[in-house]
Amino acid sequence: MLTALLILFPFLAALLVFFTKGNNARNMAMLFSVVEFVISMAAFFQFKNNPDSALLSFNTAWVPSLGIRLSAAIDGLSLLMVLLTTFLVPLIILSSYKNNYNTPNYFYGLILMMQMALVGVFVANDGFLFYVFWELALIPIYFICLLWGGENRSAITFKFFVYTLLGSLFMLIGLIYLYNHTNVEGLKSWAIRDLYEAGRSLTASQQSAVFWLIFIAFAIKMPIFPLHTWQPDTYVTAPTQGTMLLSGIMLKMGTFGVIKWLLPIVPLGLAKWGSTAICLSAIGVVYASIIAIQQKDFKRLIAYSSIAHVGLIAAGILAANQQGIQGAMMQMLAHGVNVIGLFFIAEILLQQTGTRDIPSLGGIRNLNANFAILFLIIVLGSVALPLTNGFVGEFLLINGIYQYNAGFAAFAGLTVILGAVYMLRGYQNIMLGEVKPSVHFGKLASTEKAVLVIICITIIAFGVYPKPLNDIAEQGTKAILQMMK
Amino acid sequence: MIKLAALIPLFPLLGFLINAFFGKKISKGLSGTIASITVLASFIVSILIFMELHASHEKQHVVNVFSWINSGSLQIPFEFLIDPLSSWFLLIITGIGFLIHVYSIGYMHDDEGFTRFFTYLNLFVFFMLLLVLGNNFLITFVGWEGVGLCSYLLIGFWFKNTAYNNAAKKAFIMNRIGDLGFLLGIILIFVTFGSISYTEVFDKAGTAETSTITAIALLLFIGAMGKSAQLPLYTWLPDAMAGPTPVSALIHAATMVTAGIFMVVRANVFYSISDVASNTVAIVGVATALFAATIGLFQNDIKKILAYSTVSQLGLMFLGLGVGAFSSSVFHVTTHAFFKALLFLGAGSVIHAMGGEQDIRKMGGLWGKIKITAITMLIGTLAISGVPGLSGFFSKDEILAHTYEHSKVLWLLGMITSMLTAFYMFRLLFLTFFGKFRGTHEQEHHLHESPFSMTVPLMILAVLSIFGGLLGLPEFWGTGNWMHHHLDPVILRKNDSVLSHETEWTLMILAVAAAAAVILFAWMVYMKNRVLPVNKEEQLKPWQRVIYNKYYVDEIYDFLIRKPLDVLSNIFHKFLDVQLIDGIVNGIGSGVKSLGSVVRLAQSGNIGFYITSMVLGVVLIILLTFLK
Amino acid sequence: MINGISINYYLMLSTVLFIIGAVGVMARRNTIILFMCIELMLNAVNLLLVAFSVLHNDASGQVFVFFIMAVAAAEVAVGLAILSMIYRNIKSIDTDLLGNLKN
Amino acid sequence: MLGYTITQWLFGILSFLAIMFALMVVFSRNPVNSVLYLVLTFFCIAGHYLLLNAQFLAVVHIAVYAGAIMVLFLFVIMLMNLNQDNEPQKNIYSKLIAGVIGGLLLFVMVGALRGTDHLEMKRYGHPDIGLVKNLGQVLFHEYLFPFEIVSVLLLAALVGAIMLGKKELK
Amino acid sequence: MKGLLIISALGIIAMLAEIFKFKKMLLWIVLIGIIGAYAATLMEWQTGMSISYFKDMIAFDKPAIAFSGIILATAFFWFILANDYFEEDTNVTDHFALVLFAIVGALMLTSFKNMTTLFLGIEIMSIPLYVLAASKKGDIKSNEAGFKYLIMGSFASAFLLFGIALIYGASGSFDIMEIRSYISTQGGNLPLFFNVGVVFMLVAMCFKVSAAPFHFWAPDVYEGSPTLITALMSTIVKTAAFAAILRLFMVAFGNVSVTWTAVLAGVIALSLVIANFTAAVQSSVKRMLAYSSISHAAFMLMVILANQRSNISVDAIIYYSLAYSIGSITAFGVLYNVTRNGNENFEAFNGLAKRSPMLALCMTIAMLSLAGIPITAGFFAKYFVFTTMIGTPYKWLLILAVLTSAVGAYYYLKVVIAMYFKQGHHNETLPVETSNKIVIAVTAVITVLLGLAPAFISELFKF
Repeated sequence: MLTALLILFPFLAALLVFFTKGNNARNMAMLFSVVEFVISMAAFFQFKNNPDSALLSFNTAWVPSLGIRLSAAIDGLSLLMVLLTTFLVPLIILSSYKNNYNTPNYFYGLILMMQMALVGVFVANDGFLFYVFWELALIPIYFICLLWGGENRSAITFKFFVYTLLGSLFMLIGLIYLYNHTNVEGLKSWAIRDLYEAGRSLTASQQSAVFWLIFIAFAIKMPIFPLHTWQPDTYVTAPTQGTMLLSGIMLKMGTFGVIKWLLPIVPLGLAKWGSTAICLSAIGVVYASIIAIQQKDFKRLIAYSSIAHVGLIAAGILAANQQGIQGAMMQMLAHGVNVIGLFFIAEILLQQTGTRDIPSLGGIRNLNANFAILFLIIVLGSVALPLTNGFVGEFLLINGIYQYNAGFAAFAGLTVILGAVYMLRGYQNIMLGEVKPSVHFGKLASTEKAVLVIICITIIAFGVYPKPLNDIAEQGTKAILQMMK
Repeated sequence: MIKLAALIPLFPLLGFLINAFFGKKISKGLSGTIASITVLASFIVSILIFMELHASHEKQHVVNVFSWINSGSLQIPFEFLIDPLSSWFLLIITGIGFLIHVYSIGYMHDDEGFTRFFTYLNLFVFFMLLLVLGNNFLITFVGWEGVGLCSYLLIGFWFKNTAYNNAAKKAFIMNRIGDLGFLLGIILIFVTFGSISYTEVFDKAGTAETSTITAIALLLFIGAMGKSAQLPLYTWLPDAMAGPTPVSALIHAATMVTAGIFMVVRANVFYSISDVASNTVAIVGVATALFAATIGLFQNDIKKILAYSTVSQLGLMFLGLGVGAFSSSVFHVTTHAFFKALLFLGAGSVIHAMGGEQDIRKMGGLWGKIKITAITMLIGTLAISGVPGLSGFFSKDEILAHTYEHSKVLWLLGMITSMLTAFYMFRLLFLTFFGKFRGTHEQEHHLHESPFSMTVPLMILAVLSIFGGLLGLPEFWGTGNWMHHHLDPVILRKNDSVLSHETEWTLMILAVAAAAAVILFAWMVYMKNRVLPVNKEEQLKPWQRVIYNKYYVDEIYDFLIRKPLDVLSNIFHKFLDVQLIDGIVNGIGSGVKSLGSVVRLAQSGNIGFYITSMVLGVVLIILLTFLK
Repeated sequence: MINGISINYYLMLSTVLFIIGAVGVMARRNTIILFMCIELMLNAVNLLLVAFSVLHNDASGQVFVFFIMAVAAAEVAVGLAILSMIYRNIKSIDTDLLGNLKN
Repeated sequence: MLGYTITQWLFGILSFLAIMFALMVVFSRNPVNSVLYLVLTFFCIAGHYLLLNAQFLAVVHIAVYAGAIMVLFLFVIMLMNLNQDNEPQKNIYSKLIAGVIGGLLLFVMVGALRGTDHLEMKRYGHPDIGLVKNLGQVLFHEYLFPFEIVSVLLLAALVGAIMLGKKELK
Repeated sequence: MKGLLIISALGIIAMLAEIFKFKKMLLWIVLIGIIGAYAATLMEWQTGMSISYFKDMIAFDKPAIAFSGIILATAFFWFILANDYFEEDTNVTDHFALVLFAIVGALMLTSFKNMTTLFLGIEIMSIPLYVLAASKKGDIKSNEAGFKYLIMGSFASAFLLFGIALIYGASGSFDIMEIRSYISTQGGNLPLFFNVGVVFMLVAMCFKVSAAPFHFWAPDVYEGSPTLITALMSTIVKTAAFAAILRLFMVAFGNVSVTWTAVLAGVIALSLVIANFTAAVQSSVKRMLAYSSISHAAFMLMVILANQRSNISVDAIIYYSLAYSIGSITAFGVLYNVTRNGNENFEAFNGLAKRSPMLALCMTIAMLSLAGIPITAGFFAKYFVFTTMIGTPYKWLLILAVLTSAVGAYYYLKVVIAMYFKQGHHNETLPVETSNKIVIAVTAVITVLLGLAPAFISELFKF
């Protein structure tokens, strides 16, 4: 019930918002997204009380003749992702309060649509439904980027759309292939359990093919080196709220997908190709980190840093052990929060100073100390300083990768150093030093402050006491590993 | 009381929070007082805990605060360990920390970032306490990174100055290099032992293969190299002098930089097992000691000299650790904390008096003007130079004695280091306090003794520097080495001296003689002959110039690492990413288009051509289907 | 009377006629000749159908030929109507002039 | 005669003439000539029909094709005044290509259609299937529906031709 | 069968409308007639699996009824759209009559049981379309379109007939069931020329559905014809042709698939590549849609290729036809309204989102459906194709289909981008007839509904 509500509510809210005029749309969207968060919290407590509660799942026929069902459930992994989504969307909406978008009803309606699709992706327990939501998530964000994006947006969002669509189609092929091998009393089925079984009944070479077919979709979404080149351009061009959606939540579709829709399906494929994929991920970590060092546009810098982070997450997931996957889950949460914080900072910089070009900024610390502190905390979360949310995940990730292969861990672990290099460089050049004459920076609006403060509190709170989420992640990981056996 | 160990870090945290959130609303004095009092409170609790521990038979007390990270078999509670080692370090940190807090109230009085300074300082103490209190490697790592952060914040305290910011960033990044090693070490420990809790790991240490232990020990030592500024990761420490002087005293001399020593002592089990690792530690230590000492000879910045001296002394401590003299190193940490804090604070007082001037070439003749500072500085210099009776003499001698037992070569290098130390310290002393005043008139007019809040800590530290040696009187004097005894429960290999009393006496006298000779030489040069350091680099001889320029290590690093990284970044971005990978992606796109443009030409509009193509299609189909 | 002639000959004859028609469609520019060549192709088919009809001793093949004739007539009617319209517009029925739609 | 029956002779001559005239249709420069050659080709084909005992069809063939359709062609040619020899020709390459591809098609078809020798028309039984009575029975019995529906076809062609033919009112 | 007769009668009634002056009512009569025709067709559903008429010349079995349904439904929407277009034109009755006759041919193609009816169906459908394509008399492009269509169509018919003749020569019958049984009795000893006949028929049918390399007519004819006639060609004609192919190659030649599958695979591959790559560089939306129709044809041919003779293949092709037809009606409806001033390029769509948000939204849905993105009908259509293909050895074709689909997304989105992103020359509201709006909106809604509940359609035509 709750699960269905989590999907349906944003959808209905989006419809309502579509037909609202003026800036009321924003307030309504804000209200609805908060309500959605409350619903997800209800789901959270329900899960804590009774993980098998019937409230957390639903399952009805959709296309019975093809074995397609509207089946969704909240397990530990999806709960975390849903919480992340419902937590970030209100922040993302709040972060837009200073902007005046034209046709706000469409803008906020699309955001809520996006939320619906994202929640759907995370809770779907039916392969087909998963795919439908997966594709569905692409459309609102495409329009958000296209209609409210920056320079050269049409070409860039185009590339993004076609690139990701291509990946998804490969995944569809892979999933259909699995579906074709399901056999539930003579019928085919899209249920996730049946797909797991079907996948494991395949031979090693078949599994390898399925592994790549499905992995490519996820790899493009995350993105993994060398399929990442759509990402920096798209992140830079998209409106900040779009970038936040893309990096904060949508990226997690890929990592989530690998955990839930790839690992348990193709153990043999993973055994054969896992190291290749981890290798690519690890290369991506270092590669993107090094590129980030010399970026001039702060938003682009964050974009590359995001590639680095997600590379580490992917490597951890593919290592497929308790620490790796759990660390990935924790890091997904942390990265979601941190990266939208950073993108919001970039947005504030642009609005206040008119530029995101790092060399032409400087000394903002002198003009607004509070902003500097908030910024610094987010930077620290991003470089995974202990007692910030980024640390738990990163430690577990490197740990997990180490258990897979010490060399990969040491290599990917370079992010610890390189991350500090580019983040501190960026921070220093923007905030510290004497004020450049061309730089003006006033007070933050109360909504901006609110967003940043909430993010900072989250960063520290879940760095110091990650237990509530960590327990869920631990259980979720155990469940996944159990299924892999 | 031990159960309340969590209070120790809690107080500074409280101070930090109060200053962070309300610092702007309360007066400067109140803010400084709160900061100091919280540290004092921790100090008092530390003393109580120390006493309790000393009295009790059980030497290891684990205090669980809350459950932190659980991941399958990896269980990491937020747990504190009270044992002789941590309880001793608690005393040093909170004790010296308190004094420096008090000193700072005076020193930072006119700074606009006054409350911010105390905020950071409290935070530092908090993390430092976490570092020593943690019952597992990860809590230590938390503190470890946390102090790194505070160090970053405090070095870059005057954030308008780009050079300072660069120094801060450098410190953080160099520390991070070490931290990665530390982190991997921790992970290897987990992989090997299935736990990272001190109590469990050290019990199981014997079960693992020596090669694994060596790997662990070396990885941990990489961490220590970063934090304790050993070769090759030492260059951040001299730059760290960009921070306010109390910071240099507290963080970059007395406490944080000794974290590496603490960690190696904590993990002494591993180093005792692995000879490779302990030899590495000894060699790196002595190399650093000697290397930094030579650089110290030619520096003119009062704080830089002290900084290189710190690096050098830390190297000496690692030498001690490497030769298995763990308690001696802790002893030296303690005395070093006293006299180096004293020296730094004294230097701060001098700088304060000189209105910010740090170049000793522009000082001179301050003896009469700032008496208390001068006398306490003298005491500190005597202590560090190993003049008998003062604290430095005993601790250094103990290390050298153990080194002699281990290897004569290392001992000799250690001796040379301590002679160099004595020389440059006296050079500093003579040039600063004696001779003619070489500064401007304005400075001369401005000269004044510092306020009580600054001089009282100086005096207390001076007393400690004198009597600190009592903590570890040589065993062969028959007095019983208290430090050795105290740390006994936490150290695996007993470093009982096998040297004969005669040898020990000889070594001691040799050391004293060497120190005396060097001091005399310094006196000859700087007092009698009034030699002044040259003002221009060109006047130096080539070998002097190399040392004067710190062996060009920074430049080499710049050339070998930073520049290539920047270049690589640009190559990766502009060539590999944009041109190659994205080029391929876009190329596919434009390939589709250009192929489309070619294919569309077939659509010529001419009906004859269409028909011909159709027939050709039929021909091909028949040919391929039936006439294979 | 027909004894001694293999169906193969009819097959070949029809094929040849069919191909001559096809070549005509390919090689000529005059639209009317194109139509005539198509008629030729249809007649080749007719001939073949009749031959097979005789082979199988089955009248339906010949009945089919009627339908083809009807269709051919209809096509020609419509085709010539279109042609005359084109001629009205561009005063020519040259296929090479009908190349406005391309690419 | 030379071992061939008269039927075979007739077949040979008719086939030769049909192919010759067909080629002339394609190669004549003057469209009127083409039409006339086409009519001759149709006569040859009608001859084949007779040879095959399809008498009724032969008659209808001449009536419909030679009598009606070809006259229509001639009308149009005259209407458009196209009876000249200077009709624009395709360039030689296009023709060559057309010829080569035609040749190729012939080649592969001959290849593909070989091996049908055993299907000699020996089962020839009733010589009267091609008679109008027989055909009528089949047409109105089995093929009633197609026969009826052809009316729709013709109607459509009629309407279409008229629609295109009549002048725009505007 | 009654449906077929009703539509024929409607055609004649339409002709009479001119004479008896009830042109105004004609649309209503036609719409009611179509509903009636479909109702009559559906009645036959009740009576059994397969009803044959006229000595097995024609049979309205379930697939036939399903395809007829699609054709009639499309026709229903088409007439509403077209009424407005032909209203000023005095020829409205002729046009309606011709279209209705073409529909008769299309219905025959869904239900033929004999080569005669197949051939006549194709011709009855095609000849009116030749005329309609050329129906803009003063426009040389339209003339050219009609002419090209006619010449190439007749040429293809000649191949079809040659094929039929060869098959008749081997099997001695025009009846597809007899041909089927002939194939099974002969086993592997089929004469070679029979196979040539099959291939010739395949070539001709590929021509009709405009698969490469027999597709050349399609872009030119689509572009030259009046927009609504193009809509007709890409919906009804395609559906009917696929119904015919389905019956021909799954029923009649299902057992000699060795002969034609490899050819078909090649044709599909070539179509996918040529269609998508060429569509990507088009500047005219109409031409782009023409190429896109080639690519959709390739997708539907894949189902034939999969040739599993299971319900899923039939389902798949029916569903695909429906999804494609409905999506095309929306797309052409919008295109027709947007390009009234004659500019058919992408620029014509610039700023449409401002000029008419409703039209832009519907067009977006149509484009997404054609691109095969959930939750539209087009997605399920693609999904069915993939599902049927995955069990075949032609996996490389599947990968090719995926790759070219991505290219497809590219050019469909170009329209969307033009509508939402580009600034148009005009900013005033686009005048659109209410009837057109209704058709466009309804078809767009159907597209989404089909995407949400694909079961509906397959349950409806439970085989």
